[in-house]
Amino acid sequence: MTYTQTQPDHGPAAPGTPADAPRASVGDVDDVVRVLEPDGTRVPDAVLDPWIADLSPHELRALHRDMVLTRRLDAEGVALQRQGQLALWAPCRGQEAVQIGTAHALAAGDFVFPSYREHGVLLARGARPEGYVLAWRGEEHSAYDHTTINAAPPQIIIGAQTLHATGWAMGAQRDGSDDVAVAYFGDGATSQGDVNEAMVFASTFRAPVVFVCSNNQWAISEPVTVQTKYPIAGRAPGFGIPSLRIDGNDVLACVAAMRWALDRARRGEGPSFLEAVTYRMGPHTTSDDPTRYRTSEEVDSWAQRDPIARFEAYLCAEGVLDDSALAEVAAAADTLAAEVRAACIGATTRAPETVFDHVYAEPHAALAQQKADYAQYLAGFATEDAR
Amino acid sequence: MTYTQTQPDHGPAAPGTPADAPRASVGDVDDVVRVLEPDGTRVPDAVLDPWIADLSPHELRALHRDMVLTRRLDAEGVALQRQGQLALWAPCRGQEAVQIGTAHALAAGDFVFPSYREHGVLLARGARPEGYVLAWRGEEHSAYDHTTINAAPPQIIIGAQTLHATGWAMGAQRDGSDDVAVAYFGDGATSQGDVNEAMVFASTFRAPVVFVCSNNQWAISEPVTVQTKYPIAGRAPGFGIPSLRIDGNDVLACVAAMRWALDRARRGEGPSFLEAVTYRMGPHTTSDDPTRYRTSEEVDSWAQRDPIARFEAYLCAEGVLDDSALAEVAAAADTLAAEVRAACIGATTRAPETVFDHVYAEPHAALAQQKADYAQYLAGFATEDAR
Amino acid sequence: MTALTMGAAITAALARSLADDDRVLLMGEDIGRLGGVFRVTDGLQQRFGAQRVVDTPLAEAGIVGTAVGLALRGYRPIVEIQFDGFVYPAFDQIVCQVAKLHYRSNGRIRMPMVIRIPWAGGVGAAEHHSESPEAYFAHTAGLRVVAASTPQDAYVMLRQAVASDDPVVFFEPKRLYHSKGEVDLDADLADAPPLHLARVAREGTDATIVTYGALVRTALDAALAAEDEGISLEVIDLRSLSPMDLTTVAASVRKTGRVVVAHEAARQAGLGAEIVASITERCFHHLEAPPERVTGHDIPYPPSKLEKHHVPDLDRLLYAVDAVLERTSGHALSARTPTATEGAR
Amino acid sequence: MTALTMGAAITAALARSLADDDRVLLMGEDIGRLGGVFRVTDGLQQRFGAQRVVDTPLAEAGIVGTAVGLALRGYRPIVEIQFDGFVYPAFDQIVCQVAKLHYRSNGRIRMPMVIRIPWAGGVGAAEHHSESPEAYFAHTAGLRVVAASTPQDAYVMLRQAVASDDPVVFFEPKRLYHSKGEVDLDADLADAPPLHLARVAREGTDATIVTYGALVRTALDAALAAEDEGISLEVIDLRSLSPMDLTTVAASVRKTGRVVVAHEAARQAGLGAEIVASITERCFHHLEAPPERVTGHDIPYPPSKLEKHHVPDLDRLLYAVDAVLERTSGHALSARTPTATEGAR
Ligand SMILES: Cc1ncc(C[n+]2csc(CCOP(=O)(O)OP(=O)(O)O)c2C)c(N)n1
Ligand SMILES: Cc1ncc(C[n+]2csc(CCOP(=O)(O)OP(=O)(O)O)c2C)c(N)n1
Ligand SMILES: [Mg+2]
Ligand SMILES: [Mg+2]
Repeated sequence: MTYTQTQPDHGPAAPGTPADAPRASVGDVDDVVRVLEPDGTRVPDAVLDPWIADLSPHELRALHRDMVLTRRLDAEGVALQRQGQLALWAPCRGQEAVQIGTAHALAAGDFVFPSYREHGVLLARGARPEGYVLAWRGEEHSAYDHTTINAAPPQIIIGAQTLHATGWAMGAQRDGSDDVAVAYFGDGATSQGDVNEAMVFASTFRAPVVFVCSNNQWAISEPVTVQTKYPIAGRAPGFGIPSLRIDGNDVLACVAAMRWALDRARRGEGPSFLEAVTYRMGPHTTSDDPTRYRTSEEVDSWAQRDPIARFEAYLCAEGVLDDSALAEVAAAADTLAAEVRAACIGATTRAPETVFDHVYAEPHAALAQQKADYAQYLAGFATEDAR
Repeated sequence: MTYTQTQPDHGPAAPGTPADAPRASVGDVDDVVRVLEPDGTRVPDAVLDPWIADLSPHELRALHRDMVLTRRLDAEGVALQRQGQLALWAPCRGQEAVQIGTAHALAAGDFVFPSYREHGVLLARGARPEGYVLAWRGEEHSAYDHTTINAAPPQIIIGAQTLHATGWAMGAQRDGSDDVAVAYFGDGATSQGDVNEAMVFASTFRAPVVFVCSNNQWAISEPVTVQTKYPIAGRAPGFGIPSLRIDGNDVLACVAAMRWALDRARRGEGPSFLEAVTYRMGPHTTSDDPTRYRTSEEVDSWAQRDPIARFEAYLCAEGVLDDSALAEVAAAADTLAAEVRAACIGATTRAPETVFDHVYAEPHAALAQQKADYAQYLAGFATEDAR
Repeated sequence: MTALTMGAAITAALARSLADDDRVLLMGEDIGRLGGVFRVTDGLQQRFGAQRVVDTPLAEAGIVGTAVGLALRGYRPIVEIQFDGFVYPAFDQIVCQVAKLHYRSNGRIRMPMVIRIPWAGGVGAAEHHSESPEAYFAHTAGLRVVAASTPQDAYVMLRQAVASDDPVVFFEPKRLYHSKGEVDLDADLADAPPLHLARVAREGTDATIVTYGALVRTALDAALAAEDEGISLEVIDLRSLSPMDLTTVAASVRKTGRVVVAHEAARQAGLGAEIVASITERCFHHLEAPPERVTGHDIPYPPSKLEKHHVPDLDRLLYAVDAVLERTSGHALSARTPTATEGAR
Repeated sequence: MTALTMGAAITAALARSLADDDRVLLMGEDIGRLGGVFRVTDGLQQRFGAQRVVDTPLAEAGIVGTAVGLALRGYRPIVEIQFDGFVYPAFDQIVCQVAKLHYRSNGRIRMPMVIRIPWAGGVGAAEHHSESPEAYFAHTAGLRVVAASTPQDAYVMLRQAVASDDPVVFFEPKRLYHSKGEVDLDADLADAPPLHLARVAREGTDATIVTYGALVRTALDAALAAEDEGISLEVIDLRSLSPMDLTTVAASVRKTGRVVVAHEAARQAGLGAEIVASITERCFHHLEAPPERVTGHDIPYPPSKLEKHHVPDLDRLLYAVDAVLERTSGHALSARTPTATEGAR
């Protein structure tokens, strides 16, 4: 077998631009599979359609609702940070479709391994209000209860969670269950060794794991062209993993593609890879100033592809949503935001000595001693003060 | 763009065998480009032929000679180990064609980054006899003078050198030179994060680097199917790097493919990837017992594809080699072996205090003190003995 | 009791762990059909199947990272790193994930993982095959780190490590793989000394040698040699490198007032520093002479023909014993011992 | 002299290094157009071009590994690791390659590389953004490790690191990035104190505080507070963490007889252990009280709302000073200082 092509033959030509002339995307952002046009028109797609033919109005409304809730939650996160209630927030605005679409396709027994930006995924998994904020406030490293929502603590070390997902899937496989693991990560993460090793292990062991890469075009200030000269979805087949490049702002495409991937996994066909082409509408985090590295024209052009507006247009046209339903969703979103705000503002900082807790699961005399010494040290101030 | 195929469309079907039923190869070992059949028959290949049309009888004989020398050197390494003169040796028997073919295609200014098994590459670069053996004897970590042969010290940390090659190539690029870096590594190495990151960097920066993967079917006891379910050459295009899957036992194919890759690099077209399908005829190292994990039938079948026998058959048929030429090469091989043996057996161990040398390039008082203390400690024994 | 090599004791502990708990898995390079490059997993894949004794792709971050996921799913992975020098590609997964997940999840996630590492030098190996990385792990909160020095300890400590709900880095001194000792294969784990305790390997009164791993044997040899000179050395086998049983160490130093700390790893910021510092803090008024450290030099591991000038040996231990005993001019003990010729010269 | 923040001093050193030697390159994530997440490389890509100030793919092993290759080709790469907690994916390349290549090649290869790491806690950051990994590197032979605590030192030491033919891990205390100081931008490097020397940041007679990085300021505050009580503290800024200038440290301890060693990193097998052990070995007969270590606890870095209970502060330093001065019952100094309320409570 030869691979003599100077441009690989299984995708669009890799742009020949040198590294220091970055472009906003690798591959045409419209060279994706989708079923909803940016204006909300439904278009047929032979690959995707079968996977969503059965979606009921109820399910469609649930998708819409969770996207709206995610956006509201995200706005609240930003607001809380601006008000000094959170130390930081990583906005996910613009990425609601891939997060909600893929998460809605899951079964309860599946397990997700999110990055720091997947607020919508955690929402769809049923997280409690405090989950979203306490880590960003600096109260906890992770305030999600992974056992109730089947989600690992959000990962900050770029790409590390992809190996965890693969290992979890190897476990599910050994258990004879049909549970599937899902690894969420960004376009930047694809450069990390861990992500590539995860594909190696997943392929070798046919692990039931779905890799969901949210290609939001940026890794902080670096355009995706710094990470790759070839469309990300084109990477996986070389590891023996089939992939789809989907419109990440089309929630129905995301549901469909995810169902396709989950079905493969449950049938023992191993891993799949989804590249969801989307856009990070906000800054990388609230500490970031994206005007230093990208144009407002670029941001505006992506606003035209908004995932919620698009889906609303479609659902209203179909009569699945009306003004009263929209109002109800908006109210639910405000309720969620209020709950999150309350969980944040009402949070109390743990007692100092708790920094020593849960370093080890088993007794640890040396650390217990350090804890006691520190408690005594702190108590000394009280004594001094009392004198 | 969609990649919906459950088997990727740009190569042979990935075998569906589960991980615990390993096969000796991924992809048909004959699904390669070659110009010499195993029996030495010359066959046309549109891709390769142009690159070797100009090879003179002199050059053909040089290729043959270096392959024979490599085999003899390798046998001497094994013998020296068996005789207790070396602590270890990693035999390269069977892999002479890819090592000599690719190395002969290089220019003097190119720089190679070998693994521990590339004795032939170092031979072709003009290494001195002691280079091959002193590290395996435990006298030095590397006894090659990298400046005269433009080769990095052989790398033991699997895959690490691929990043060094890529970085060196980025340097060559900045210098405006047309020097090319070459990374040599095995099939097992393709699983390491480093190797995949090297492809990312090479692709992003269009670095003039050639990745030469000697797929010798085994990583110690693990067949290549543990590393990948898809042909290795199929990995690179997904990083935007074109590749060739070549018959690694056909030295002319190796020359041709390497010239193709080097030419791309020199013309500023960036990295290329060669998967040379070959076979490790010996044990992993002299410490290894391959009968524990592979059959003699498999080894025998690869003996039928021997790179030297094949090339000799071709050259004799073409009248480029005759018996006297063969005898001359055999004598040269014996001379080399004798030189290597002499360099090995004649080696003296450095003075103890030299363990402190070359930790730092700049003065380091603390270490100088440790060295002085240790010398004094050693001297104390002499004093005591003298009393 | 059965006479076993340390390698065989480890094999037995692995087999027992696999047999007792079907959530236990082995993962690593070449551990299956080959039985590992040291044959420590020999026969285990045949006995327990390829789903439980897993030949992995050649990627250490991948091995440890997937083991994290398996642990999250309720498995108890035992990971083999083929040689000490190959643990570094997995360093990020070990330090940021394995060590921290229990803390990060407020105790909700457990990481019952054992990372076995054939360890340290003195076996004439190639570059990167003789490393002593234990200080890196002992400095990392969230890990437990242990090192066995006898077949019995190797057997019991490995089973304890597997039973622990905390991640344990388990160092196996490769130059002791073939050393033999009596092992009680049926001993009840509950009766064994807990994993975190040090062991007084030999009692003595004049000075204490604190060490771990293969150097415990060297220290015992030193004690024998010193005995001929009428000097009584206490030898402490630390066993657990994190946490350290400083109670046992301090008790000994309070008794002897003099201490030598030994390890193969580089001196600077090695575990010897922690031991000396802790002793100084705890036994300040009992110390009769400054503690001595006998360690590898602050150099990369040298080529194997020169390794005897790096790895502490009997003579270097005795030289340091002389120093803490304030015997004149060093070499008093070491130059007299019958084994001195094997040492530094 | 110019008043600059430490961040600006580093920017100036980088600009100067790039201007002086066209073999110098900067590599890292977001260092180009963005100017780095701390804006330390702001404007440099614009000025020196994208070939010399390189935004790399998001892969730390890749960054360091390609920098090794660039060094082999004759370049002098300055690598930025975006945050301390992200250095671990590059650990293998740093420990096995960067640190060892000079030794492995018998001195033929040089690795003039600087690895800049924004470092340590106290800035309210998210998980993995407040790590203190310096002991890992100080334990690794072949590396030099330094930490600046003033803008002037940051400027000079970074330029010295760039000029060094050895690899240097350069720690930048992120909570000092915005702190200002006078910097002599035109000073001749030859006149500056060599990179490996410690600095007596304040002279004193009653006890010595040895520390480095951001805690140097805390130690100076402690000395001020103690002065009000009539106690004279000497403060030593170690500057070089490998090698360590133990001569300067020992001279101070011989004078004061009492010493507190402080760092943010975990206590066990941290640099404090090395410093205490070295002091004990060198100054045994001068020590009047056991040395004290004030360090981060042996825990993963806690959530930021609790970090003040992990990172040593003024009160914890003073508490330890009380202890080495053998003042009764602790808190004598710390509870009286005006800043005590900012501290542990
Ligand atoms: C190992 C590691 N290196 C660097 C960082 C710093 N960092 C945080 S987010 C980020 C960019 C990630 O980009 P991408 O993967 O595209 O995800 P996105 O933020 O766009 O969702 C970087 C470099 C990190 N968290 N971990
Ligand atoms: C990082 C690392 N992990 C493990 C090893 C141990 N090891 C040495 S060679 C080898 C197999 C390498 O296989 P491959 O890449 O196919 O090269 P080959 O030996 O076949 O030439 C292994 C696992 C190593 N040297 N480095
Ligand atoms: Mg992104
Ligand atoms: Mg191989």
